[in-house]
Amino acid sequence: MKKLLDDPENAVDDSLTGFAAAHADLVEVHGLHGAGPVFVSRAGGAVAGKVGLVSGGGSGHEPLHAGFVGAGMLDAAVPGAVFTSPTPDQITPAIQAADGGAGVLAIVKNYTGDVLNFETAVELAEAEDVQVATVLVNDDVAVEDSLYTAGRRGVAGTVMVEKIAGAAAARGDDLAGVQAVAERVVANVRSMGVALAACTVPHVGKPSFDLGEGEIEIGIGIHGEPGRQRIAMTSASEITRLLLEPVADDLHVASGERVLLFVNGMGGTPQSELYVVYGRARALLEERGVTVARSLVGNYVTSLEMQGASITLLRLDDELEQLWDAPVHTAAMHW
Amino acid sequence: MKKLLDDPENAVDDSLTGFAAAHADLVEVHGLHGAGPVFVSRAGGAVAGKVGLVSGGGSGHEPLHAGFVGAGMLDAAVPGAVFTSPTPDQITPAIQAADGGAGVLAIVKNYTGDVLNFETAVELAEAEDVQVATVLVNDDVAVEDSLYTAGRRGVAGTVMVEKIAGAAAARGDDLAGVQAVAERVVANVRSMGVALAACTVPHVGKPSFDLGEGEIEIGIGIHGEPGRQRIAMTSASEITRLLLEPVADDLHVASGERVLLFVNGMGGTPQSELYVVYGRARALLEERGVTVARSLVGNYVTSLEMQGASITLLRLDDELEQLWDAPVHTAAMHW
Amino acid sequence: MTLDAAWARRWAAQAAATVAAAKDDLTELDRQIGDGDHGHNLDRGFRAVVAKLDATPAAADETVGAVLKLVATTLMSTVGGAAGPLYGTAFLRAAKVTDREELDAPAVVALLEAAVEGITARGHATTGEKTMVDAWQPAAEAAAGADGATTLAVLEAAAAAADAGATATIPLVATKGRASYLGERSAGHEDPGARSTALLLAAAVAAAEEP
Amino acid sequence: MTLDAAWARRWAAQAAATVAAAKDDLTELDRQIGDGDHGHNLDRGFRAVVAKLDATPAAADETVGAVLKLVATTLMSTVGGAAGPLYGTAFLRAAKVTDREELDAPAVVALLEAAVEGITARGHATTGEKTMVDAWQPAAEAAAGADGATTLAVLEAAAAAADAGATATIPLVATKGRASYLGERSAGHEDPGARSTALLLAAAVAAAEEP
Ligand SMILES: Nc1ncnc2c1ncn2[C@@H]1O[C@H](COP(=O)(O)OP(=O)(O)O)[C@@H](O)[C@H]1O
Ligand SMILES: Nc1ncnc2c1ncn2[C@@H]1O[C@H](COP(=O)(O)OP(=O)(O)O)[C@@H](O)[C@H]1O
Ligand SMILES: [Mg+2]
Ligand SMILES: [Mg+2]
Ligand SMILES: [Mg+2]
Ligand SMILES: [Mg+2]
Repeated sequence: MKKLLDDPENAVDDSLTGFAAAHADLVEVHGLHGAGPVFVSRAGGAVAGKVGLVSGGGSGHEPLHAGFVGAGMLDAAVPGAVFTSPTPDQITPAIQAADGGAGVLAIVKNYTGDVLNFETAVELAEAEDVQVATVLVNDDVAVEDSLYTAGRRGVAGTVMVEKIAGAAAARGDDLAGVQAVAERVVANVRSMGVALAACTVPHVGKPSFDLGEGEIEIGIGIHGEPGRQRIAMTSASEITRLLLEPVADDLHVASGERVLLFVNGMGGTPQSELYVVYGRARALLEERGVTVARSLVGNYVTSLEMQGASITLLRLDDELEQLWDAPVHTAAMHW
Repeated sequence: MKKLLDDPENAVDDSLTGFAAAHADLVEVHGLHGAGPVFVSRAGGAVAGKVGLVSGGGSGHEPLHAGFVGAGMLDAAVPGAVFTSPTPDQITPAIQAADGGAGVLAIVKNYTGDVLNFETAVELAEAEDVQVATVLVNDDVAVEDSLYTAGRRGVAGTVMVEKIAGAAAARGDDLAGVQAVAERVVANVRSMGVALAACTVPHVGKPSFDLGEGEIEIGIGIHGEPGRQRIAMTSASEITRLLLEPVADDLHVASGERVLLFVNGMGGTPQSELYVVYGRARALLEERGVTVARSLVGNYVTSLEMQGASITLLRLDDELEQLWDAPVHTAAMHW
Repeated sequence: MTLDAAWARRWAAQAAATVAAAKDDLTELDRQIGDGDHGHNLDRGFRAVVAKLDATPAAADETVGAVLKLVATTLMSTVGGAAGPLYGTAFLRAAKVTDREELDAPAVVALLEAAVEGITARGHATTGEKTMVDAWQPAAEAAAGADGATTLAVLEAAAAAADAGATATIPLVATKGRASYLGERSAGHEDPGARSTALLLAAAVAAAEEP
Repeated sequence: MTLDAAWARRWAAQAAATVAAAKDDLTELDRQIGDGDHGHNLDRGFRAVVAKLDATPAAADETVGAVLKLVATTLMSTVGGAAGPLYGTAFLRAAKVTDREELDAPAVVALLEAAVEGITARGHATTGEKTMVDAWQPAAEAAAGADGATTLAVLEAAAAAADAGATATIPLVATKGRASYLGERSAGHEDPGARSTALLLAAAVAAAEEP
């Protein structure tokens, strides 16, 4: 394992130190180097009268979530240890920092750890008189939503939820309104991912899972956990088909509908390959009569340096399209 | 080698196909799939009366250069085969497409191949009555600029040249003016990079150079070529020092001066590590009394999925700062 | 041998030592069917617990519950992941039923039952889902079944049952937690949380056996 | 054996076959001290040359120069990198001095000297810098020195000298091209462009020896 780190135990803090310095115009990072519970909030504090947006989860998925703190998106983000949900004592002050008096929406990816820690944190924040609503993101079609799993995971579709709910909050929707928009995104977004090579958690020092030279993992999560199915390496066209079809089928996207097509890199795959997948996915959608009205291609929800990609589809309507297009100014998304 | 590609021989075309579809509002891609010489131009064509900006080079460095085509930056980009300079028959029509009647500035990274192919292309374009000026980017301090090398290479500093010259062209400077600004950036920008792991060119199928598990290459270029020096793996702080000091020394950056600090990822290194390097580099600069007035952190000039990073410093003055801040709207840079 | 507050403090210290020694093994179990952080997370938590206890001198009339509450809140705020809130809740509920200076055999049973209730209330898992419940639940049952035995024997029965329960998770297919995403592929691996539960209860026994 | 336009076409075809066969070896040389694309680039170029020649029927009075010019422009527009313009210019300059239907021995010398001049005019390298000049220059000199020999013998002398020149680049430290960035570490490896030059001249001989 070769990584640009000093002590792997301090990797998250050291990285946030650089992040805070590079983006002092956008964010404030609290609690670094043992000063207290770590969380990231918007520079200048909560916006009075605006619904606050908070998200969080294990580190190692950068730019998610801290890279999305800023105007038009999140008001606070809570990074846990690498691939480990943050704790309530981090989340509660982040919720408080995001509260501009209009309440806070917590955007939680559906993982047992995230859900449990946010649950406790929300209870504590409510005890401090902050009004909190929660939305659970569970866009990963690789996982069956059945009695036999912890339910679908939240993966790359989280970016769509954060961007669009952020725009709704920025235009002045109240807490119930922002929550409703966020839930509409959740209801209309689906994803699935593939890993060509696993990543290595700094303090573990060996790959999150073992994958042979000729094998790939279909249906991976973003927490360095193995996928649903291991198959032999194949072409980009075939891999795209294996990801796109379950996503499109599960979303029941019909001919004539408009979608946002998001090809997300897991961290270690070059952009050029992501565009190959994007091109193939778009062609498959066009074959189905689906219009790709908006696009996003890049590393937004990563698993450290994992090699691979995920495909996300969001069914669009005029309002979601407008909210997607609305201005955003964060470290990782800016238009 | 596992890559999200179909036929490695068509990797560049397949990727550009996706790129063109994803960014049809920004770019037009010409000549794909055997239709003719491949180049990328601004959607809507050249801007009348504005100096056109063209750059190009081997593919595999995405988002450089095609990702920087758009308002406030490049008017055309010319992607060669992977790590191979494009040919004159691609470059000449790109220059013509970029010409809005006020002439064209060609931004060329200093590599023998790039220089020779652009030379011929410029001659051919001039024969077609386009006024062309050329600026050579040679920011890589890892290479000695002596009789005993092909001169310093152009690496990540190219982004600064393209952004700032693009802003000068956008504000209406004439060809000589844009060229002068570009040359001022070249004179004030220096870079150096490190590789933790080599990348693999798709059609070659094995790593560009051999690097042991405990070794790193200091002073790498961006063309998958090995570096200047091989050393044992060490900490982020030490690696940052080994890159930053030669860069700062060569630039003769003095206490009280302002710089832009750019930490560039080579493609396969997670963003979190880039921010660790950024934090360390910034601290070293502050020790020298240098003010980091602007920052850029991310994958902008890559070598496929190479693991590593480079550090670039640009000495700023009021004008360069304003031009850096000026609006830009391209696939990879937008503010 | 009395199960008093000093025992509870020794338990925490023993647990910290055991987890530190087993850290890599637990992480490796989690790497197989999870995300490879369980050992590391628990180790971070129990190191914080030890630091917290060291910084909190024992009152003369300290209760077992007071110690367990401190363990609970520290785990909650330092472990993260699924295990943090689950262990946190387990110790918090256990603290609530042990607000006394010394535990007898029925109190040990009550402690374990409260822990199980806390975990299932938070995590909604039942036995057979390949989670820490598969260690805690048999432990509580074995304790309850060791009717009339000494407190130490009750504790020993619980620890032995937890150990067996952890081993018995190997063939199971996970239906809760991160391992559930693997479906059938989760079979053939021991659940890391069940194993760490067995280690924690073994530490309780070891702490009781100390002079 | 006449060195006419048909020979020039056979030369191009032979070169294409040779380069295709040596593609991986040339790329491996370039991987050692460059960026690992030389064999691939040349192969792409010569495949295009063959296609272009196939699509361009020979005129009855076709000159050697006409064929070489076609080779030159095709290489220029398909090879890219450093080698594209350098080989392109070499063949373009060679075409200029071979605008006749058949070459005699002095014409072969002129062809080689024009090629060398073209390469050095574009690349500013001299011998000893570990580039293709280290194969072309001795080739031209050997041809000039093979005074009074048959045209075939002149060509053979050139090819042999290019081969020896390529081998002699092994100990050199590069001061031009991408290999120069490696400094001292470039020593101990053969220059890929010098090796491909030797292959191209060997192809010229083979084409001359064909019926
Ligand atoms: N719903 C649940 N109920 C009980 N225990 C659970 C549940 N989900 C997960 N666990 C336990 O948590 C353990 C994993 O803990 P840990 O690795 O720290 O968290 P994470 O899965 O968030 O990385 C599993 O081995 C399992 O024993
Ligand atoms: N300035 C130069 N003069 C002559 N030959 C050169 C020069 N620079 C490079 N070369 C030749 O080009 C070869 C490399 O070609 P190639 O790999 O196709 O280009 P690139 O270096 O752009 O990848 C070198 O082996 C060398 O023989
Ligand atoms: Mg975890
Ligand atoms: Mg090259
Ligand atoms: Mg885990
Ligand atoms: Mg090369």
